Amino acid sequence: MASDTHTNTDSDSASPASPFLLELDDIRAGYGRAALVLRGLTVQVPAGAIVCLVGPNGAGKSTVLKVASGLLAPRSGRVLVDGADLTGHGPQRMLAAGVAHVLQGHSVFREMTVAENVLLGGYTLRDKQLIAERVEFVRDLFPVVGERWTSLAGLLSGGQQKQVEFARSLMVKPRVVLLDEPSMGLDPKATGVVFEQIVRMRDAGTAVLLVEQNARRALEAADTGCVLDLGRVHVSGPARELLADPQLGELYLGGRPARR
Amino acid sequence: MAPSPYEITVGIAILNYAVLSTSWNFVGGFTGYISLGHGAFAGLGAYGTGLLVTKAELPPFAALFVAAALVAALAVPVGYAALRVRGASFVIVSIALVLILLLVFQSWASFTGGSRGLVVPRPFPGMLRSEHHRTFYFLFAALLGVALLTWWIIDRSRFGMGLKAIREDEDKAQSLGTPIFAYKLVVFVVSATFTSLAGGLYALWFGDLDPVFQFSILSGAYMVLMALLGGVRHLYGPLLGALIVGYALEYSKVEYGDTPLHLVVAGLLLGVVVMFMPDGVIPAATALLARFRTSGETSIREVTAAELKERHGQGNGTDESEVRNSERSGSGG
Amino acid sequence: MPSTSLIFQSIVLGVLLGGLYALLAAGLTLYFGVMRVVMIAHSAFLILAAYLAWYAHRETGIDPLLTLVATVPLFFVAGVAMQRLLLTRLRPATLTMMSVLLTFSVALTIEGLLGYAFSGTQRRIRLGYSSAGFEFLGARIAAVKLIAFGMAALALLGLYVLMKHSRFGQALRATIQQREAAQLLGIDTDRIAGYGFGLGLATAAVGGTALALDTTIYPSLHWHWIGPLMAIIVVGGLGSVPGAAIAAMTLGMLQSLLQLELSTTWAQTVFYVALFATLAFRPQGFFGGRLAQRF
Amino acid sequence: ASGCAGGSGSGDSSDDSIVIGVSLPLTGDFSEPGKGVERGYKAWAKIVNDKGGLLGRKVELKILDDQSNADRVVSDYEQLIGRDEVDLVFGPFSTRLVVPSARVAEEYGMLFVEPAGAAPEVFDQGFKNLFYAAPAVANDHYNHLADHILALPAGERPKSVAYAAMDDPFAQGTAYGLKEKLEKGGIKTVVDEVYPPNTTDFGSIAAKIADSKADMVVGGSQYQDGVNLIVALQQLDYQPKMAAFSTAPTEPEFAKAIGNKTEGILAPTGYTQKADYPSNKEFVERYTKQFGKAPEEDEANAYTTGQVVAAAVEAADCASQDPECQSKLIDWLRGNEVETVVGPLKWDDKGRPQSAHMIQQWIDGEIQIVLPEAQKEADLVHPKPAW
Amino acid sequence: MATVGLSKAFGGVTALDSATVTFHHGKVNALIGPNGSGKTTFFNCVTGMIRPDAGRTTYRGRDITRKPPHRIARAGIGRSFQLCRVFPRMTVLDNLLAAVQPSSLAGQLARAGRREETERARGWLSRMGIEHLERAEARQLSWGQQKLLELAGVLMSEPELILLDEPAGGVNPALINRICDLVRELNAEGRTFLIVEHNMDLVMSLSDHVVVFDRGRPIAEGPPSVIQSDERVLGAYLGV
Ligand SMILES: Nc1ncnc2c1ncn2[C@@H]1O[C@H](COP(=O)(O)OP(=O)(O)OP(=O)(O)O)[C@@H](O)[C@H]1O
Ligand SMILES: Nc1ncnc2c1ncn2[C@@H]1O[C@H](COP(=O)(O)OP(=O)(O)OP(=O)(O)O)[C@@H](O)[C@H]1O
Ligand SMILES: [Mg+2]
Ligand SMILES: [Mg+2]
Repeated sequence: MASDTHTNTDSDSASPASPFLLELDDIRAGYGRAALVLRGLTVQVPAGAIVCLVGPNGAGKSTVLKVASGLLAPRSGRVLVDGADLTGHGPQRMLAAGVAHVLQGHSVFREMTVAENVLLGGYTLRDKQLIAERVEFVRDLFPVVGERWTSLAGLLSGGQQKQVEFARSLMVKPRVVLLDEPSMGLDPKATGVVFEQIVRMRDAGTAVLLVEQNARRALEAADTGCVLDLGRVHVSGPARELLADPQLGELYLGGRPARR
Repeated sequence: MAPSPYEITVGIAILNYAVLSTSWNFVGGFTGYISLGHGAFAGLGAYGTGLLVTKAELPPFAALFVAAALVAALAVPVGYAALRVRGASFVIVSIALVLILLLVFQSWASFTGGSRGLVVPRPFPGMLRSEHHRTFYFLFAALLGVALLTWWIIDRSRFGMGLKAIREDEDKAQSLGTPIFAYKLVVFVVSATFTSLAGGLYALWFGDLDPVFQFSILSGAYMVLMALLGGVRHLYGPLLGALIVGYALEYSKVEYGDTPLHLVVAGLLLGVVVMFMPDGVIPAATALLARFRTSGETSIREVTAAELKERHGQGNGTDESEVRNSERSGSGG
Repeated sequence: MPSTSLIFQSIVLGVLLGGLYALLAAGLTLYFGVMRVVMIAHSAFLILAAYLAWYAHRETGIDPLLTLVATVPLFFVAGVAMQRLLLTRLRPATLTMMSVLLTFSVALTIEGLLGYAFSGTQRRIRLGYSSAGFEFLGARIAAVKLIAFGMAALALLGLYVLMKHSRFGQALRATIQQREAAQLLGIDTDRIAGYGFGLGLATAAVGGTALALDTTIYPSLHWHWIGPLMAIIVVGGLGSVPGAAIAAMTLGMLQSLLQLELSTTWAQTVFYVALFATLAFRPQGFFGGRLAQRF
Repeated sequence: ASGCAGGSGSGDSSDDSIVIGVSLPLTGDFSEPGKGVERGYKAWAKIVNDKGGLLGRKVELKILDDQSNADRVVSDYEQLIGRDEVDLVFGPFSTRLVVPSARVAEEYGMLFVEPAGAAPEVFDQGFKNLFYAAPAVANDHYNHLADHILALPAGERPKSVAYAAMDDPFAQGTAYGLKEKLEKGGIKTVVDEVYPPNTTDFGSIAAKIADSKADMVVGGSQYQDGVNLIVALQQLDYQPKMAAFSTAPTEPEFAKAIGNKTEGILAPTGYTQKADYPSNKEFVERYTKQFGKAPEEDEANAYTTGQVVAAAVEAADCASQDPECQSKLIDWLRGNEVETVVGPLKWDDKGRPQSAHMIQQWIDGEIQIVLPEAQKEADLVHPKPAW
Repeated sequence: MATVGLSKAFGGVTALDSATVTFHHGKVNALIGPNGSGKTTFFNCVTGMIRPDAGRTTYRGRDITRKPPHRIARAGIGRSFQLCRVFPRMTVLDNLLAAVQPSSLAGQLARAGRREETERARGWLSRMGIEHLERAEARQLSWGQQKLLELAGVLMSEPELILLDEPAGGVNPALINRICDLVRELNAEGRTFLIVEHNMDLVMSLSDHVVVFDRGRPIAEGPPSVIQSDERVLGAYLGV
C-alpha cells in the first residue's frame, strides 16, 4: 500500500491556483534520529471542508498536524498553504499564514490563570475591541471559563482544562485550523459544543483538519475521511463511505460495543 | 618496581573518590534526587572519627564505625526534611547542609578546632609512611568493594525496583503500593553511612582536617560529576567516573599546576557530560556500539492494524473478541 | 545588652544589606520560578560583574557605576546566549536537575577563569568616597552602601513592573510552561526565553557592581553568596519576586541584628535556620504561590 | 625513606645539582603571599648559584602548586620526597598548610625549615624537624608595643581596647598575644570579635567597635580584611587614640587602599629593607635587580629559609635525603645561631625563633620603625591623629 | 467500598460535597458526571493521594480514611490515572515488576524479577496484546499502548478493587473494545471495578451499577438502564 498515497477530495489534478487551503505533499517525517513516523503521506484540505484523520494510536496522526503547523520540519515533501510553499517554516510563520493548531492532550499554561490563558490565545491580535468581543463569546460558550476566570488553569479538572484550551483556540479566526482530539475527556455536553463549533467554522469557510478517536462521531461531521496506518494514508474518501465500510469499522472505527 | 608512596597516594585519592561517588549513587542513581551537598556527610564522618579519637579516646577503627552510626542517625532527620521536597528544593537543601555545617565547624572552635583544623592521630603509630599508605590503599579498596556489593544487591532487589520506580514517578509508585518515603529515607541513610565511612577512613589516613576542605560544595560536585560521567544507572559507573576525573584532576594539576585552570577543566567536563551524555559514558558507549551493529531504521514494531489482527487471530487469540479488536499498530517509528 | 543607638545602627545596616540581597534573589527567583532553572552560576556572574567594575576602574579610573552601561547589555546578551546555546538543549523532563549541574559547571568555569586572569587575591575598588558617610537620626550611613541600595531598589522595581504588567512577562511565563502551545499562539519562544534569562543576568550585573562598591571580591566569593540567596528564594516562595524581596529584607535585617550578640559566622546561620524552618512548616515558602510546592 | 647513596650522590634527576622541593599556594586563597614566598625562594637560589652554589653544586628549585589546599600540599610533598627524590625541602606558606606538610617531612626524616607557620599550634605538634625562619612567633609580634603601652603614665594609657581578629591561627595569634599582655596589665577588653577569613562585609563589626568607643583598636588581620575593617571604621567616623593592625599596614598598597588616611596606624613587622644586617644589603640590592621592586616580608622570610638551610648544609657538609645527612642538618640547627636578613636567629627545642618583631607606625604618610628604642627611626605618635 | 460524607474543598471550589456512595463488590461500577464534578478528586481521596476535609472511606468494612496511598494500595485498591502514568524510562517488563510489592524485609531484598514473577508479568502483557514490546522503554509507546501498560501494571499488583480513570480517553475505538473485553474477563474472575468514563456507549454496555456525580455529590445511582432515562442525569450530564 506504499503507493496508496491519496488525494482525498474531488479533484485530483490541482490547478495552478490550488483549490486547497492546506496541502501536505508526500511528507516524510520523524522525531530526532529515530525512524520515520510519516512515510510519504499526502493530505489535502480544501476551504470550507472538514477533513478527518482517524487511525490507530501511534499511526502518526498528531505528527501530521505538527508538520502542518511547522512544529516539526519534514525530512522531505512539501507543505503548501493556499498554494504557497511554506515547507520548513516555524509555527510563527505558519500562524501568520493563517494556520492554527490545537495540541493533543494538556497544553494549558498550568501556572497562569484561565484569563491569562484565554488572552494569550489572542497574542497576535492588536485590536482591543476584537479581543473583548471574542472573550465574551468564549465565556458564553463554555460556562466553566467564565466561572473560573481567575483561578490557575492547572487546578482545573482534566475536562475543564480541555475546554479552556479549545476556548483559547477560538480567540483567533484562522483560515486553516488543525484540531488534535478536541473532544478527549470532555463530557457529552461539551463534546456537543465542540462539534457544533467545528461545523460552524467550516460553514464560515475555514478549512478544518480534525484528528479524532471518537471516530464515528467525527466522521459524521466531516466531509472527507482519511484512515492513517503506520504513517501512510491507508484509505481515504468521502466520510460517509468510510463509515459504511464494515472492514474499516472493524479495524479502525470500532463497532458499537455489544450490549451485555 | 613497587609503586612509590606518591603513586599509592594517588591511588588512594582515586579509590576515595570512587567510594564517595558510589555512595552518592545510592541516592542519585536509584531515586534521581541529586544531592550536591553529600560532601557534608563525608566531612561529618571525618570530623566524627577525628573527634571521637581525640576527645573520647576511642580506638581509631571503633571511632570510624561509631561516627558512621552517628551520621546515619543524623541522616534520618536531615533526610526527613530534605526528602519532603522534590527537585530544586532538594538541591538547595543539600547545598545548605554543607554551608551550614561549614559555618558550625568553623565557629564552634572550642570543640572542632575551628579554622585551625583538627589533627587526627595515626591509627598505626609505629608504621612507616609507605607501609601506612599501602595499608590504607587496601582498606579503601575493601570499603569500595563493600559499597559496590551493597549497590549491586539493592540494584537487583525488589527494593531497588521500587526506588527506580520512585525516580520515574513518585505518585504512580505510591499508588502501586510502594512506601516511597520510607524507601527514600532508607536509601538516603545507607548513602550517608557509606559516605561517612569514606570520610572517616580518609581522616584516619590523612590526619589533618580543615572545615573549609571537609565541608566544601566542590567535593559534593565532584561526586556528582564522577557518577554522572560514568553513568548513574550502572554499578561501575561511579567507579569509572572516579578513575577518569581523578586522573584528569591529577593530570591538569601536573600540566597546568600554577593556574586555577583545574576549575575550568572540571567545569567544562561537567558541562560536556550534562549537555552531551547525561546518561554517562557507559550508556553512550553502548548506544554507539549498538548504532554500528544495527543499521538505520528500526522501530519497536512495524505492523499495520490488519497484520496485527491477523497475527492475533491465529496466534494466541483467546476468544472471538480478540479477533475483533485488533489493536493499533505500535509506534510507527 | 547593646545600646539603642547600636541597635538602630544595625537596623540601618540590615536594611541596606537586605536591599542588595533582594535584588540578587529576585534574579534567581526569575530563572527559577519562571523557568524552572536552578541557576547556581548567578552569584558567579555577580562576582564577574564586580570584577569587571573593579578592572575598568583600575585600568581607566572611571567610576564603577559607569561600567553598568557596558555590563548590563553584555550580561543580557550573555544570558540570551546561555539560554539559547546551553539550556535549551537539556531534556525538558530533567531540566531542573540538569540545569543545576550545568550552571554549576558554568560557575566553576567562571571562577577558574577569574582566578586565572586576576589571581586569587582579594580586591577592592578604591573610591574617593569609600569612607564617606553621613549622619542619619544618630546612625551613620556610608555613601557607598546607600548608592548600592538605591541601585538595587530601582532595578527591582523595574523588574517587577516588567514581569507583571507587560506582554513580555506573560509570554515568558507561557513559554516556560508549555513551549509548543506558546509557539502555536504566535509567541517567539526561543527569543522570549532567551530574553528572560538575559534579564536575570542583567540583575546580576547591577548587583555585582553594587557589591563591588563596598566589599572585597575574590574569585571564590560566589560560594559565600549562593547559600544565603538560595535560602532567601525558598523562604520567599520559589518564583515569587515580591516574596523574595520581603524574605531578603527580613533575613538581612535579622542577620545584622544577630551580629550584635553573636559572631558574624553564627549570625550567617540565620539563613539556613530559616530555610529548614520553612521546609518543615511551609515547604511552598512564606510568600509563594500555591503551585510552588511542586518544584 | 628511600635510601639514595649519601655523600656526593644526589637524586637521579639532575646529576650534580641539589634539588630542593617546595609546594606553594600559587593559586587559591593564599596565592598572593604564596607568590611572594616563591619570589623569595627564587631570589635565594639565584644569589646562591651566582656565587657558585652550595657545596660546589648548583641548587635547583622544584616548585609545585598546592592550590592553598591541605590535601594537595601533602600529596605535593609526598610526590617531591617519594617520587622525585629531592635532596632537601623548604616549607610552604600559611600555618594551615605548614602543619600537614611538616608531618610528611618528619615521617620521611627530612629537615623542614619554613617561612610562614608563625602560629603557636605549629610548635605544639611535637615536630623535631621543624624550624621557623623568622624572628618571632605570632603571639610575640606585639611584645614591644605591649611593653610600651604598659609603661605609659596612667593618664595616657588606653583604658579600653577593641579586638577584631580573623579566624586564622596566625592573625588571631598576633591580636591575642597583645590582648593577653594588656589584660594582665589591667587594660579592659570591650569588644572581642572573630570573623572568618572570607568575611567581606565589616559593617556590623565596625558598628560594634565604634559603639564601644574603645580607646584603642587592635586588628589581628591579614591584608584585605585589615583594609576593609579600617574603611568600615572610617565610614562610621570612629576615632581611636591608638590603632594597631597586623600585616596590612606594612603592605605597599596599603595607603592607597584606604585612601591615604593612614595617620598613626601601628603594625608589627619582622623585616625591614633598611635593616643593616650584612646579608640584607646584598639581598635587597639583588632582589630589586631581579624583580624590579624591593622585597617585602614574605620574600624576606623565604630568603631567610634558604639562608638557614644553606648554613646547615655547609656546616654538615651534605645535602641528600639520606636519613643520616638529614639528622645531621637538624642537629646542627638545634645548637647553632644563623645570620640572616632578619638578624641572627636561634631556635628553642620546638623550633620557635627567639627574637622579637619591630613596631612600625604611619607617620607623615610614611611607615617608620618606632619600637624598639634601639632600632627606631621616629618617635611613636600618641594619641593618634584623626583618620 | 463505601464513602460517607466525603468532602474536599480547594480554596473556594468545593470539589466534593459530602459525597456518600456505596459500590458493590464483585461488580463493574461506573462513575459518571460532567467535567469538574469531582470524579478524579473522589478517586484521589479514596486512594489517599489527597486528604479529604471531612468524611470517611471504608473498604470491605475497614476504615481506610487518611491512610497513606501505599497502604491503601496494599489493602487491595489499585488505580489508573486520567492522564496515563507509566515509568517512562523503564522497560515495559520492569514497569510491571515494579508493581510487585514485597511485604517482608527478606522479600524487599530478594532479587526482583524472579522466574515466576516474570512469567506472571508476561502473562499480563500478552493478555493486553503488547507482549512483543517487553523490552521497549515505556516512553516509546504510543498513547494507547501506554494505557494498556498502565492497566497491566495495576493488575500486576493484584488488587481486588480496580479504579480506572477514563480508560478510553484518546484510545482508538478498536482498542476500546479490547479493554471492555478484558474488564469483563477480569470481573468474571472476581475483581471489582470502578470506572470513570465519558464514553457513554462503554459505560452503558459494561457496567452493572452507575453513579452520577454533579457538583461533588451523587445525584443518581442505579443500573444503566435506569440511569439512562433519569431526568436529572439527562439535564446535568447528557445535556439533553
Ligand atoms: N488541586 C486543586 N486545587 C483547586 N481546585 C481543584 C484542584 N483539583 C481539582 N480542583 C477542582 O475541583 C473540581 C473537581 O475536579 P475533578 O478533577 O475531580 O473533576 P472530574 O470530575 O474528574 O472532571 P473531568 O471529567 O473533567 O476529569 C474542579 O472544579 C476542579 O477545578
Ligand atoms: N517526541 C517524540 N519522539 C519520538 N517519537 C515520537 C515522539 N512523538 C511521537 N513519537 C512516535 O511517533 C509515532 C506517531 O506518534 P503520533 O503522536 O503522531 O501518533 P498518533 O497517531 O497521534 O497516536 P494517538 O492516537 O495515540 O495520539 C508513535 O509511534 C510515537 O511513539
Ligand atoms: Mg495523537
Ligand atoms: Mg477527572
